[in-house]
Amino acid sequence: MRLVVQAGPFDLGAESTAFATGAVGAGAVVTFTGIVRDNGGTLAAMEIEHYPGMTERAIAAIMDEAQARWHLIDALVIHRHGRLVGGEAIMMVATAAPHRADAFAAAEFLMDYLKSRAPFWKKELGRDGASWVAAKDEDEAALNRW
Amino acid sequence: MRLVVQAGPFDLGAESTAFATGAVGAGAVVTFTGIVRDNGGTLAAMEIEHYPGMTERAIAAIMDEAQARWHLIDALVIHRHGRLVGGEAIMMVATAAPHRADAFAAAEFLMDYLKSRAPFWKKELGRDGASWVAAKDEDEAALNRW
Amino acid sequence: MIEVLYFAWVRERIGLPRERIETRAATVADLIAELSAREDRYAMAFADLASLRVALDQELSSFDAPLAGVREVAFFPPMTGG
Amino acid sequence: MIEVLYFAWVRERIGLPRERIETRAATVADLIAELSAREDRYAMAFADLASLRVALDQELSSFDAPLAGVREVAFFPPMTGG
Repeated sequence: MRLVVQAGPFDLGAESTAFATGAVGAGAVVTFTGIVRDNGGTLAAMEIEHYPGMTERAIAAIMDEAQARWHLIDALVIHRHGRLVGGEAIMMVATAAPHRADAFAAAEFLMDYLKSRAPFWKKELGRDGASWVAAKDEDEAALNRW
Repeated sequence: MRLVVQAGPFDLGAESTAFATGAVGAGAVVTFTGIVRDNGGTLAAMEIEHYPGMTERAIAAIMDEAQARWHLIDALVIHRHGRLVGGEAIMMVATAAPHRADAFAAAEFLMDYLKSRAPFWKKELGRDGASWVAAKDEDEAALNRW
Repeated sequence: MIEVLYFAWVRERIGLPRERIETRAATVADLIAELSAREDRYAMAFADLASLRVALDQELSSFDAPLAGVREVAFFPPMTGG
Repeated sequence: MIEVLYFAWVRERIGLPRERIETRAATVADLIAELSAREDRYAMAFADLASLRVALDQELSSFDAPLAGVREVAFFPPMTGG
């Protein structure tokens, strides 16, 4: 398992290759990448605040839970903070498992929990000013399926 | 949409990067990569037979169906045929969507249908001889959830 | 004349990947009966229809489908891609 | 002495990211009441508890949780990562 919280960009392709290559015995690798949407040009940038220390603890706990629930060979979470512009990758998750059902379920589980249980807060800096992104009821509801 | 059926290897990382970069407006990119498991060293190689012509038609139909069901910005399927050894990537699927639920659902749908509806047949070449991989009931059952 | 293709263990049992067949079979089932009567290797390949699939002109089909207008018939086991 | 952290719009309303507070509050709710009574900016930040979350020593917790032994309290809105 590997967990990275950083301000700088990451290389989705290089991370995917390294992850898949390292997951010896895996039959299935799933990756998820979250990207800043520019909302049709109205978004100038996004500022991601986080809680150093708790962020790493919360993500590690979510990853431990995923490993307890599914047969995984490896898992990876990379999450950025700070200022990002439209089109930039915010974060990625990767899971490797002998079988695809475990890899998919674990990746979706990690995403659902990262959305609502890892201490990050997004602020959209638009042309008309800045506003904090509100948590969606559907994101909280998504946790109920696990 | 892009669909590739080829004997040679592909570069998971380069394909992932190109796909994500090209999916303008996407907020979520999901990739799945299927890898030849070596079953603890007992598998010498895998031979994948396919039905040229029908393969492309069947995959294109599955991709069209995915685009009709979910809000996707782009989709990619790469599937190899011929001889592969343990650890090699057999195939990959990528989906890009504004939202993560669509990207995940479409990727799982594509995988479930590729497993049972695209004309590929796997033969395992082990130390003790060769045998065709039998279709699993659970793979056929997986189609019922869509 | 119809082009008949065989894949995976069906191909191995029959011993060839494809052949052109002169037939008046009305349906896929009729064609299977005709081939099975011809030689043991066909009878063995077609012995268990539950483990066989058929495609007509590259579309999955059923054993009772008519062959009128069909140019290419393919027999194979359930697919194992992905 | 307890370390109190604020994030996102809670931080913006209160006007600082963290402070050390001398308190005898028994629970999180008591601490919120104490701070809210202190100045309007706290009262405004803590006005709607349903839109607030609290972590004690970096673990999500609840407003009725005791503060005994806690060194770090953090207040923030629902998380929006991923």
